[in-house]
Order: sequence, then structure tokens, then C-alpha cells
Amino acid sequence: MSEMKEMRNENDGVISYELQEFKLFEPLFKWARKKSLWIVAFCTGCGGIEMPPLATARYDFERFGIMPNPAPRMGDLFLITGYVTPKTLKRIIITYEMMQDPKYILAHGSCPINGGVYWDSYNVVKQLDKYIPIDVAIAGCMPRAEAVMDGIMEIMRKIEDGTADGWKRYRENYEYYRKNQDELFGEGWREKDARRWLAWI
Amino acid sequence: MDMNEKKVEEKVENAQPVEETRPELPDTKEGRLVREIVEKAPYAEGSVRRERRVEFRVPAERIHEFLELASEKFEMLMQISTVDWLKEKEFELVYQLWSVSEGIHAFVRTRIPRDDAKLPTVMDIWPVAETYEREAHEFFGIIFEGNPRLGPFILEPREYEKHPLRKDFNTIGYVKVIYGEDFDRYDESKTNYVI
Amino acid sequence: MINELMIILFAPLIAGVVAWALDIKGIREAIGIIGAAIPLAYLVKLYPTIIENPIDYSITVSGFTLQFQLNTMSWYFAAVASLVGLAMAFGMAVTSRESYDWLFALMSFTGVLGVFLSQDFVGFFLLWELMTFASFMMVLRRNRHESLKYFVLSVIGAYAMLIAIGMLYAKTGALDFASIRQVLYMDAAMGTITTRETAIIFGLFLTAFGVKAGAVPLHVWAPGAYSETDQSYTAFFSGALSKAGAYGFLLLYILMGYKLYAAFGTFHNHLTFAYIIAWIGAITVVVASFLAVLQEDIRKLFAYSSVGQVGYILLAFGLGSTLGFAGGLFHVLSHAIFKGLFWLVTAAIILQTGKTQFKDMGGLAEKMPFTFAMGLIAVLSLAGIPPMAGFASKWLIYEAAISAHMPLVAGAIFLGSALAFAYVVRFLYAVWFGQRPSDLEDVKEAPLPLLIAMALLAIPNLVFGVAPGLVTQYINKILGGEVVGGDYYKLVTPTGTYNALLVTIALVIGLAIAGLVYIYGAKTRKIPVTNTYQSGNPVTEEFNLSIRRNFYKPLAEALEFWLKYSWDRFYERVAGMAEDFADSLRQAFYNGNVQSYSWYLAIVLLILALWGVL
Amino acid sequence: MIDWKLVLEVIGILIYATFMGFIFMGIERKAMARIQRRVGPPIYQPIIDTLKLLGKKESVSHGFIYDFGPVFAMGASIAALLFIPIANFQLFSSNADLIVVAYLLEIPMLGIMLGAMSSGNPYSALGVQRGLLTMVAMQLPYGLALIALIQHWGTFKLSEIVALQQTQGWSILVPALFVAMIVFDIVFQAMLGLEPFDIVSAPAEISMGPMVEYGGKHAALLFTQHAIQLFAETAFFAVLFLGGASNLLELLIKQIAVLFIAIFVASIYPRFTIDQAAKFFWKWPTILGIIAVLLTV
Amino acid sequence: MNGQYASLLIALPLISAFFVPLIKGLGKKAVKYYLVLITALQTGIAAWVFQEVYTTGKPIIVMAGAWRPPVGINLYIGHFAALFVLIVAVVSFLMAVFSIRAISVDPIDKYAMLFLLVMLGATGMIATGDIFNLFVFMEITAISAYALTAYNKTGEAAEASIKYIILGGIGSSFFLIGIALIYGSLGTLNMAQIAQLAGGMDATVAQVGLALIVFGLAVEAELFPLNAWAPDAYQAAPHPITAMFSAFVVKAGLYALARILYLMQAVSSWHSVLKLLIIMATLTVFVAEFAALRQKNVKRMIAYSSIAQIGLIGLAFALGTQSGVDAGVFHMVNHAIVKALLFLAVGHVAVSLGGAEMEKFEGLGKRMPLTAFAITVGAIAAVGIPLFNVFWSKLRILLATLGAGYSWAAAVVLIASVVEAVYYFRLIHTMWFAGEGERISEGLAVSLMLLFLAALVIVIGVYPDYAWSIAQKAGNDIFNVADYIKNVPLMGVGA
Repeated sequence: MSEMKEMRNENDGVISYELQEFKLFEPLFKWARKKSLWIVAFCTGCGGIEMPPLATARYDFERFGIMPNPAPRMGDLFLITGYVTPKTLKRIIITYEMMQDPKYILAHGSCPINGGVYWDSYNVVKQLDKYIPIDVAIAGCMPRAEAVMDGIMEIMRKIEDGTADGWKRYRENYEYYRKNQDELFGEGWREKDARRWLAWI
Repeated sequence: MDMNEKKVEEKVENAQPVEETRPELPDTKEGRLVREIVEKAPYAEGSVRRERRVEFRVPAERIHEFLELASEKFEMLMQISTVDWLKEKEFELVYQLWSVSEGIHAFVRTRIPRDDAKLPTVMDIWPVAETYEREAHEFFGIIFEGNPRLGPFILEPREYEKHPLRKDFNTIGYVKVIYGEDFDRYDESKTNYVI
Repeated sequence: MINELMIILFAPLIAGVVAWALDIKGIREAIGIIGAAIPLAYLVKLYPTIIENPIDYSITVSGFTLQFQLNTMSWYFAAVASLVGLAMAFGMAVTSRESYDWLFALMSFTGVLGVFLSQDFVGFFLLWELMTFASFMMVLRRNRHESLKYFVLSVIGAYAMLIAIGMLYAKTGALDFASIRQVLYMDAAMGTITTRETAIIFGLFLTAFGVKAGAVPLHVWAPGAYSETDQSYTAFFSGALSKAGAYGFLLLYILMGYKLYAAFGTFHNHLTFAYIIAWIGAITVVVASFLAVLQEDIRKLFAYSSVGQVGYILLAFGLGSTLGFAGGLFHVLSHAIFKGLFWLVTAAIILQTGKTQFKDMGGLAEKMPFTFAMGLIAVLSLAGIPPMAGFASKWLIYEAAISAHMPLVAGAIFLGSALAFAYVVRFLYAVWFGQRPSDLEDVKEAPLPLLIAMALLAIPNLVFGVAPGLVTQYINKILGGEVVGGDYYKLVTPTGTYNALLVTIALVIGLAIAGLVYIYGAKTRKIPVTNTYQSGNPVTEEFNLSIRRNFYKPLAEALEFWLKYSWDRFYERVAGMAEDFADSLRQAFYNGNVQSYSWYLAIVLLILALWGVL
Repeated sequence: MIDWKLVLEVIGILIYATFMGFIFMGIERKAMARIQRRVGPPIYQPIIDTLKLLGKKESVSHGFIYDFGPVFAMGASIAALLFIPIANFQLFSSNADLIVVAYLLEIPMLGIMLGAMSSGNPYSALGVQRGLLTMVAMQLPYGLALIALIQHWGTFKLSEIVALQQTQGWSILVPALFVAMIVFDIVFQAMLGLEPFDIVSAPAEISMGPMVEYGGKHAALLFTQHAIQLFAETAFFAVLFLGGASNLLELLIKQIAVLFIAIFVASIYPRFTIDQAAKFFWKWPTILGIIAVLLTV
Repeated sequence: MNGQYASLLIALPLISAFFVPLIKGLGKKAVKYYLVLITALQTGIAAWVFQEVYTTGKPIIVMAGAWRPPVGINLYIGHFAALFVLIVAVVSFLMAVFSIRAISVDPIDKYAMLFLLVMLGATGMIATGDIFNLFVFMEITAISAYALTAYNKTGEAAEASIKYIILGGIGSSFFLIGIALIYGSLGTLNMAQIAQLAGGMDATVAQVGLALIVFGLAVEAELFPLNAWAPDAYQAAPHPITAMFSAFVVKAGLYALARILYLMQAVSSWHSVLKLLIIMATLTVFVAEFAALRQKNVKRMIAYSSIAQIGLIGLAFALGTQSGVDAGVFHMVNHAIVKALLFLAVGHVAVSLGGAEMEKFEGLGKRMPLTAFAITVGAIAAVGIPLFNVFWSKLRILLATLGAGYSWAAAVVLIASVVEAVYYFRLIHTMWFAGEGERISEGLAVSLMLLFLAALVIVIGVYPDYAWSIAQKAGNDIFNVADYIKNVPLMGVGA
């Protein structure tokens, strides 16, 4: 059981290792991070349908080097598009923790901010920021493509001046986030949920 | 001897039940269908709302028998929706049927008491009913005898116990407990709104 | 000096008999290994004398004179066989529990050596039968059906050869190779042997050697026989015994080459009979490789793969050009070493895990690191990755096939080598990587003798890979002319060159550069198998994270038109029919009542009368 | 003993090839964008992506073979590059011939497979399976095209083929070799993993196929490997069919021409499923290959 | 000890057969030991005769009553006869020792008498130089063989012996008619003289005579259509007797067939008879092997295999070439040893485990390892695996057949021997690798005999030169009739 315990911790505790600080090429890498943001193709909630117009001819976020990428390991930008239910939040947390480190979160719409239209619904997360660090939030009940582009510009600007530090905040006060998460889902929710899914696989 | 038999037959013939006084059914396709069904199931009251839309009201204990009867005409069970009449302490279940051959919708309503709501399952007539019944059970707590897979279906276990769509479920209280007290509506007074 | 041939030949048999008789745990293995080592030692000692002139030796047994000769070619084949034999002996020291295995393994070792060394048909047939019988007894112990299938097919082959020998004996009056070659050479002009008879003799020899080499229509015994016996013996079984079949095809060229040319002429400037052999080889390569890819059992996969690889050798011999012979001979060596290595790796896996199906294995790389390294070398060599011996021989066969203007046959090699790549990677994936099933947690590394055996076969893979010149220079001596030029590290043929050392250096440079880029990046941390992206779902140990069952389902769907037909079912039906026929014959004839018997007498009398004898 | 001129040449070519490889990938994305009437990323975008990936602050590994895979793949690509005659620089190509280069271009596939398999992710396993099946499917037509070429020119050495093409005109002028070029082009599409045959890393279906678990510097390694591979394969195509090049510029033009054919095909066709691809490769390209081979024998 | 003592070979069994009723008084045990004693004596004499003939190189001629041959009957013990008399004696000695344990049915004195008579008949057939004398000895063997087949007193034994009597009777009667024809036209019964005068006979008479004689002997020598009696007779007879049947009784008939065939070489239709014999022999091999494929009773299976091997010998003799005859004789020797070994072992199993069905043989390797080893050696030898004796003779026969141009015959024989390999190796697998059982004690005497025969098989297999040289001399004795005539001192006769 101990090995099991340690592994579980390893599985959950993503924060136990220290980070690599590149002294020499830092400015170059910062520029590169700004100019090439890869979006993790994980469209939660109703905003997912807002994503395709960005990729089409009119708005074309590929101009800024942004490319949708299905694998979280390679992704940097994580778009939370629309309301977040606890079930989706579990998947978001797991995918977020799998992404590698300089990673940013762009929350679309009012639901992640304060629950928006579903302010009184029993299964919508009211304040996403309590569970994962949001870098830029775009208001509006499904902001239009221009607003999303503006949000992305905002993120690029924040990377430029180093204030897009959502991942740093997640690392420093990981206990706070972890407490909130466990409070919402209950302790050791990863095994319980996995076991629930086992029946279907 | 045959005289008596003839007499007996006459008595049987004219012993027809007297035509009940009912709002007369229009002589359309829907009307004929409703009249035909109501003849077979006297306990039900049928009415034609509009073209291609028919309604029946059936007491709870005869619902299964009625649905079997209706299933010859109405091949598909579209949905089982539930209405929670808190004041009358009753649930109203609406079986929405669709007849492919006639092209007519039928709304079969029944009312069951609210506290320990029980109904026989209709899976033997339409197997698809299993999902609708599970959903109804999850959100309203209605128990369908004979449905093998009642129990937690989609919702998280915590919400499943509360059967959230029942009117007596205090949503805001629950939200305050789960998502914390500082949940606040947008307040104009706050100037810098920090998420 | 004379009786060294006898020592080489009969040392394993005597060691086998002694080991079987003594049957004491420690000593039996020691004797077995010594018995297997003697031939290799003597062959190495005799190497300098072989280069100048071959050693002859003949003994007379019941009126037949059996001649044995150690010339450059027979030395080559014998050396390959004894290398694999020594590895087998080391392997069997661990995997075999019975003295029974030692007796028949070493008896088949003598048989193979005898087949390579003998210079006359009686000795050849005698030792061929001995080899078949010994390998059959190895399989008989474990599975009756497969062994009988193997024995019936190989005995049919052997008896076909006997009839061919008899016909040759009737025509030429001689049994030893030298005089037969002489008579057939002379006869080609006069043509006392009609083309029909030459065709029959050629067909019979083709069946005999085709069965042993596992050419397609006759390959049915290979999967059963290879997988149903002690795995380290299969290293020798498929490594050396199948080479006897290939050696037979070479024999055809030496003995009857000129006669067959005279009899059948050429088919747009290829020797017709060679063309047939080349196409048999090509079909074997393609069919066996396709079947190997779709197998679920590790032993069956390697069985079909070795049938396919021997197909390469047949194909190379079938090209008819000296370059083809060079490629084929080199592939004899490389196939022996990498296939032997594969079978030893399988032996280690089965010994340690006890599993043979792919679906219950997985993630053994950490548990058996040395075996994994050996397996990787074997994989690189079989798939034909440049720094390895497998590539050098395959490269020679490509050169020969294309320059011999046989394009479709060369196309078959391309397809065959791609399939080889596919089933070898499938083996890597199913056995070594991915999630380890819970019951394989306590698997340990294979015992020492087996590791020595594996090392024994892995080192030549690397050495001949980086310096293929060593082998090609010797092959030039066999074939007489300067067939493959270049020094130790470079192979130069009339149409192409391959500098093995430079390719290895280039790979090293590349790895160094890539390593630099790797080291520059952030320090890596090891994460468990369960921390993997399953589109966000949490994953625990119980999840089945690896696809080990029918890995190539799409290929099976693409090929399902061809997979309907199987040679195996065909042969089973034929065997069934034969047995029913036998039964009906017995009921019909020996039906037990005397009246019918006396009727038979009457019938014979009638025949005597009709035939004018009376 | 080491002749410094060769060493310098090698280093120069390597840097040039990597850079041009990235530019080719950029052109690929830019051209596809332009076809879809989009602005599309700047041409040097792949360089930025690789730098960003290299600059990642953490990196994850599933064991030694998982790290060894990409390193081996990139090493093999570099080795393959050294044996192709690039314009007037002969590098090592004098002592290796067509078959060696063809196999060296195939080894990176093994490297990626090794890494992907050890990551223990079902998507990467599916990716490995599809990658191997595509390779098995395309090998026959690929071989037939090469055989036709060799039979026509009568030699395996790349340098000799280039010399012959300089004197007797490009290969594609010969009708049989033109058919071989078509076959090679279809196979080229699958080798690069472009649209109709990008079953290996089908983004929507199995999330980047084998590369699903790769991130940070492993992904950077794979990107550089893909760049070098792209440069090597286009150079190989140019050398075989378009008569090599006397200077780098001419080679560059030919490479970009080849690339554009591939891009146009890629941006039009939807993706095959794997057994359709196998059946397709064994039908049309093989028949064309056989025709080409029979014409040149 | 000049040649005359050779006549003891015939006299000894005859006299001792008549003494048996006297010995019976002393008790059953005594009769068995008496039988062993007599056969031992016979072996001694046969060994002395063998040594005498093979050292001096000249055949021993024994004249009955000092009358010169055409009038008197003479025994002609050449190389072949010496060799085979020795084999007959040795096999009978072994079977006598085996019958001590194997025979439990009560009229043991009758058994002993018949046993001696069979031995006498076989020796006589081989040694005689006179055609009618050959017929007489054949009748003696046949009649005692009929009686011995029925010895077990079971219904099945009775039925088998009736079949044997009917077919044997028809066969021997035609043989007698043939001899009468020959005697009528040539006026002599002595084989040497027949060979001399055979050329001058009238064509049709010679043809008819030869055909009838060949037909008569073919029944005894089990060629294809005529051997229907053999499987039942082999199975029903007591175990030692079956071994004797296959080892020498049938072979004596085969030898007689060959001897007369080669004597009548000068007859014009000789070649067509040979062709007929080849066809019959090949069919024997083919039918017998296929019949044995699905046998449940191991004894019957080995019987079929022995018929097939005898068919093979018949094929070798029918080739009509020197190498064919030598190979045939060599195969006769090897086959005698191997079949004696197999029947002995199977009989031993049947006696100790009660019955010879296949189920009894499961796990025999664990229960009776020595007998199982003997059966394995015998089976492997019978199949013709190198390093065992039958391989060399089978190889010789096949080379001779192919040399003589009958490649179709060789093909059929080889297919048949593939089938033979299948059922023998099935037997080996059932014995060693299937079934359980704890070890049972095996009789010392039988084990010794089994080991001796198995050793003989392996020794001849590994070093066949000595056996081959003997077989060559014996084959030469049959083949070239010229020096046969030269050796027999003939009185001049008119006609």
C-alpha cells in the first residue's frame, strides 16, 4: 500500500519538483513563448463553438503562431470556454496538471467568473479561480470572436511583461487550490472517479 | 325454444352502455382514434387538442394496461416527463407517444402521490423507457418497479441523494454549502472587481 | 589429421549418448556443452589448413563408401551450425530438465554437421534422416499432433530425395558427388537422361530441400514444430537445421547445375530452374511475413518469421548470379545469429514468466534489462537497421536481386523487410513496453548460462554488422572470384557500395548532437504509467493501457480475402482422407469371411490364366 | 587524418539543413493557410515553436527508452542526411548507395515507435500500429519505384545517378521513370505524414498519435527531427528524379517545388482510414510501380 | 565331424518330438525344459554347420541312404541354408524359453510336439535339395502351424485356424499339381537337375508348372491377395508362435519361392511371372501398411507391419537382379531379428498386463521401462531410421528397385513406409508420454532376451559390414544357379 500511496501522491502532487531556470536564453524563450501559443483542444461548456471562427479566414489566430494541439503535454494555452460543472472540472484539473510548465488559462464568458446565468445552479462551479489560476478572463455571455482575440492579445502582452504567472501562483499556493478542490470533490476523488469509469471500459 | 334465445339476444344487444356525455369529439382522424381507444379503455378520458395532437388522462393504477393498449397504435415512446405539483403533493407523469402510422402525438397524463411515488415500469412495452425512467428516478426520486438499473445515473453521488429537480429542494442553500458563502451576485458598489 | 573430421562429426552424438546414459544433473550439462563446443574448436583450429586445400576422409560401411570433405563451403556452413549449436547448449543447460532432450539435440547437431560435410548421397541421406529423426523426437515429447505433422512432411521430403538418388544411381551408376557431377556434366551434351526424368529428379530434390527449408507450400510444419519444443533447442532447430535445406539448394547447383541448364534452358536470360527457386523464395518471404505479423503467440511469430527469412536465402540462391550466392551465404550466417538470438530471448521470457501469449506479457524491459538489450540487438539486426549484420546481408541480396534484373522478386524483398520491421516492433511493444500485468511483478533476469548464450550470438551480430568485410572476404574464397570487393569495413559491388563503419560513425555523430539537445532541456522527472493522457479521465493501475491483443487488426481486415485459404487446413484434410481411405481399404479387403478369401485365390488364378502364364 | 574541409562542410550542411527544414515546415503551414484564404503564420513559425518547446521549464519521462526514442530518431535523420549528395557537397555519399539511404530514412520511424511504445498510452499504441501499417503498405510501391530507377540507370550510387542525369537529362523525362516518379510522389506523401496519409498522428482521432505523451524538449527533438527528415526526403526526391543540383539554390528550388506538390495534394484530400490506405497502396501505386519496373527491365 | 552330421538337423527334432509323450509323465515343467534343451542342442548343431559352411566356403551335401541325387533325396546346405537354419534354431530357442512363461493352456506336451515339428518343417524346407521333399516339409510346417494357431482354444483362434487350413490347403494342392507337371515332363525331382533340364521343357507346360508352383508358394509366403489368413492367424496364435511365424515360417515359404523361381530361369515366360510377382509384392506392402494405420490391437498392428515387410522382401526377390536378391536376404535377416524382438516384447506385455490393446500400452514407459525401450528400439528400427539395422537393408532394396527401373514400385513402398512411421511413432508416443502407472517387475529371462535382440539390432545398425558380407554370400547362393548345379553330384539319367 505504501508504494500505492507514494504513487498517488506523485500522481496528484505535481508540485514536488523544482523548475529549470534558463539564464542565458530567457529573453529569447520569452519571445518564443509569446509568439507560439498552442491551445489545448479541450472545449468545455458552450464557448467551444466560438473557437472555430478564430481559426477561419476572418480572424485566423494562426497569424500569431497559435495552433490547436490535441495533446496537453505540448499545449501552453488552456481555454476554459463557458460554464464548468464539477465533472468537467475534474477533467480540467487533470489535464491542467499534465500541461508543462509555462502554461496560461484564458476563461471565456461570465460563468467561470461567478457562475453567470447559472448563479444558483447546484452543479455549476461558481468561482473557477478558487480551483485553478486564471490568467485572463473575458466577460460576456459567450464573448464574440473579437473579444476572444482581444483576450489572447492580453495574454500575449502579459507573457511579454511576465505577469502571466498563473502557473507560478498554482505552484506557490498549491495547498489553497488543493484544499478547495478536495472540499468540492471530497478526499481522493481521482481513484473513486477512475473506479467508477472502470465499469464502462 | 328459439323465441327465448332471440329475446335473450335482443336484451344483450340493447344492453349497450348509454353513450356517456362527453364533449363531442370532432369527426377527424384524431377524433376517431381517440373514440376507438376510449371505447376500449373506458376509464381513460381522451380529447383532441389540435390537429396531430391528442391527450389522455388515465388513473395511476390502470396506466400500464392503457399503455399496452395504446402501443398498437402509438409505436414510439418519445419521452417520460415529470411535473412536480408541490401544492397538490402530486407528481404528474406525461408519457409522450408518437404514432408513426397515423402521424399523431399522444400525451398520456397520470398523477401519483408525491411522497413515496411508485409506478410500474413500461420497459416491457418500450425497452427505451429504461433511460427515461432512470432519469425521472434520479431527478425526482420516483421508483419504477421492474426497472433493473435504477440508481445513480449521471449526477455526482452527492447530488443524486437530493433528487435536485424536486420543488422542495433548496438550491441556493445547497449552493451556499457546496460552493462557499462568498458566492455573491454582481454588486455595482464594488469598483475593482477582482475575480 | 585425418580423423579430425570424425571428431567434429561424432563428438556431439557421443556426448549426447554419454549425457543421456549418465543423467546426473550437473555432469550432464557439462558434457553437453563440451560436446557442443568440440566441433567449433576443431573448425577454428582447421581454418588455416582449409584455406589451402580441403581435407578428405572416407569410411566404408556395409558396402557403401561414405566420403566426407571439409572444404571452404562446408567449413562455412559447419561453423555457422556449430556456433548456434554452442549457444543452444548453453541455453539448454538452463531450460531443459531431461537427459532425453540432450540426447536428441546433440544427435540432430551431428546430423546437421554430417549433412554439411558429406560428399556422397548415402552419407548425405543417412545423416539427413538422422537429423530429421532427432529433431522429430524433440518435438514428439511435447505435442504428438505437431510432431507427427512435422515427421510425415519431412519423411516425404527425405523419401522423395531417396527416389531421386536412386534414379540418379540407376542412370549414372555412382553415388558420390564428384563422379555424379562429372557424369552429369558429360551427360548434358549426350542427353541420355531425358528432360522428363531430369524434371522429375529436380522436382523431387526441390520437394526434399523445400520441406526442410520451409518453402511456402511445405512450410506447414514449421510453426508447430518450432513452438512445441524446448525453446533454446529451437534456436538451433531454426538457426541451423533450416540451413540444411538451403545447403541442399546449393547442392543442386553444384551437382546438376549444368544439366538443368541444358535440360531447361533459360527464361528471358534467367536460368529457368533458378527462376523457379527465386519465385518460391519470394512467395515464402511474402506469405510467411504476412502470417508472422498476424500471430498472437510469441513462438508462432518467430516460427513464421524464420520461415520467411529462409525464404530470403532461397531467393538469393535462386538469382543464379554469383552476387546472389554471396548475399545468400551471408544471410545464412546473419539469419542463424539473429534468429538464434531471438529464440534464446524467447526461451528466457518463457522460462521466467511462463507465458507464451502476447496478451499476458508486457513491461518486462525494467525487469529483464540484459535480455531486453539482447532482444533489441536482435530486433535491429532482423529489421535490417544499418549498423547490424542483418542489414549487410539484406543489402547484398538487394544488390543481387536488382542487378539480376528480377524486379518483382526485389519488390517482394522490400515488402518482406517492411513486414519484418512490423512484426519485430510488435514483439518489442507487446513484451517489453507498456503496462506490466500484476502477476509479472516478481520476474527476475534470466540465469547466467542463458545470458552467456545470448551474448555468444549478439557479439557476432555487432561485429559482422560494423565489419561485414570479414564475412564477404571468406565468401569470396568460397565462390572463387572477387565477388564482393572492399576492405573489412566497406562492401563494394559492381553497382553499389556500403561503408558500414562510416554509417556507424554517422549514427554516432547524430546521436551525439541529439544527446546535446536533450541534455540542454529541463531536467526530466520519471512519472508512473498511470500519469498518462486519457482525454482527462483519471487513470489507475487496473486500466488496460496497452493494445496487446490482435495488434494488427486493420491489416487482417485488409487481407481477409487472402486469409480465408490456409495450407494447414488443406494438409489436415488430406491426412484425414488418407486415414479414412486406409480404414475403408481394410474393411473392404480383410473382411473376415473365408469365402471372399478363397474368391481372391480364384481371381489370382484367373489373372494367371488370362495373362498367358498358364 | 580528419580532413577539416569535410568536417566544416558537414557542420555547415547540418545547420543549413535544419534551418531550411524548419522553413519548409513553415512554408507548408503558410501555403495551406493561403489556400484557405487565411493569413497564416510567419514562415519561421516552426523555429519559434521549437524554441518555445525547448524553453519549457519542466519535462516528463516514462523511462530510459522513452528518452532514447526521440534522440535515436534525430540521430538517424542526421545520419541519413549525411549520405545524400546535397548539391555540390558530396559529404559521405560516395560510400553508401540508394538502398542504404532508403533504410536510413526509415530508422527515425523506429526511434519514434520505441519512444511512443514505452509511454504506455493507448493513443500512442494506436499511433504506433497505424505508423507501422502505413509503412508496410507503402513499402512495396516505394521499392518498385526505386527498382525502376536503379534498373534504368544501372547503378545504385547516388553520385553516379546524379552524374548520369546531368548528362542524359532528368529522370522524369524518361516515360517509365515518370510513372515511377508518380508512385514515389504518392509514397512521399505518406512518408512526410501529410494530409491523405497522416493517419499516424491523426490529430482529431488519436490526439497526435505516437507524440501524445511527448512534451517539452522531447517534442523539440521530434520537431527538429521532422525538419531534418523533411529536408533529407525532399533532397532525396530531387536527387533521384530531378537530376540533383549543381548549387544549393537550384536544390532549394527543386525541393520547394516538390514540397508544393505535396502541400497542394495535402490541402485537398481528406484522411484515409488505415485499412483503406493499405488497400489503396496495394492497388494503384503498386500497379503503376509494376508498369514502371517492367518498362525499364 | 564330417558333413553327414548335418542330417542331425532334421533327425534331432523328429526323434525328440516322438519322445515328448514319454517326458510328459515326468510333469509339465519337465516338458518345457525338455523343449528348451532340444532347441538349445539344435542351435548348437546349426552354429557348427554355419561355421563349417562359411569357413570352407563349400556347401554340405547330405545324401539320404547314400543314393546319388536324381534317385535319392539330398540335403543341400549352402550359404543361405546354413544362415537360415541357424536363425530358425536361435529364434526357436528364444521362443522356447519365452513359452515357459507364456504358455499356460494345459496340453503342454502337444504344444511341445507341434513346436518341434514346426521347427523341423522350416529347417527341412530350407535345407532340402529335392522338390517333392520340399512339398513334404512344407506340409509338415503347415499342418503343425494350423494346429498351433488353434492352440489357445478360443473361438477366435479356431476361426483363424480354419481360414488358414482352407487357404493353405488350396495353395499346397496347386503346389503339388505344379510339381507333378514338372516331374511328368522332366522325369526328375532333384532341383539341380530340374535347373539343368528346365531349358528343354515344352514352353506351355513349363509355364503352367512354374505358375502353379509360384501360386502355391505365394499363399504360404503371404503375397497380396493370398495373405488374407495371415492377420487373424498371427493374432490368434500364442505369442511365441506368432514370433516364430513372422521370423522364419513364412520366410521359409518365401525362400522356397525364390529358390524355385531362380531354378526355372531358363523358362521363357520367366519375366512375366516376375512382373506379376512385383505387382503382388508392392500391393502387399501398400495394403498391409494402410490396414495397420488405425489398428486398436498392437499385436495385430505389428502383424500387418510384418506382412508388409515380407512383401518388401518378396519385391526384392522378384527384381531378378543379383543386388535385389542380396538386399532381400539381408532384409530377411534384419526383419527376422526386429520382428522377433517386437513380438517377444508385445507378447511379454500381453502376458503380464493381460491383453495387447492400445490402452494397455499407455504409460508403459513408466510401468515396464525395459520392454518399452525394447519396443521403441524395434519400432524405430522397423521404420528404417539410420543407425538401426533395417535402414541399411531397406536402402539396399530401394536402390536395387530403382536400379531395376521400377521407380513406381519404389514410390509406393516409400509412401507405405511413411504410413508405417506414423503408426509406429503414435505407439511410441502413447507408451512414453501418455498415461500413468507404477513400475511392475519384468521377468529376468525375457528381459535378457529383449536386451540381446535390441543390442543385436543396434550393433548391425552401427556396423553392418559383417552381416552384409554374409547376406551377399547367401544371396549369391540363390542367384547363380550354375554353381548350384555344379556342387550337386548328379548321376547321369537318360531322358
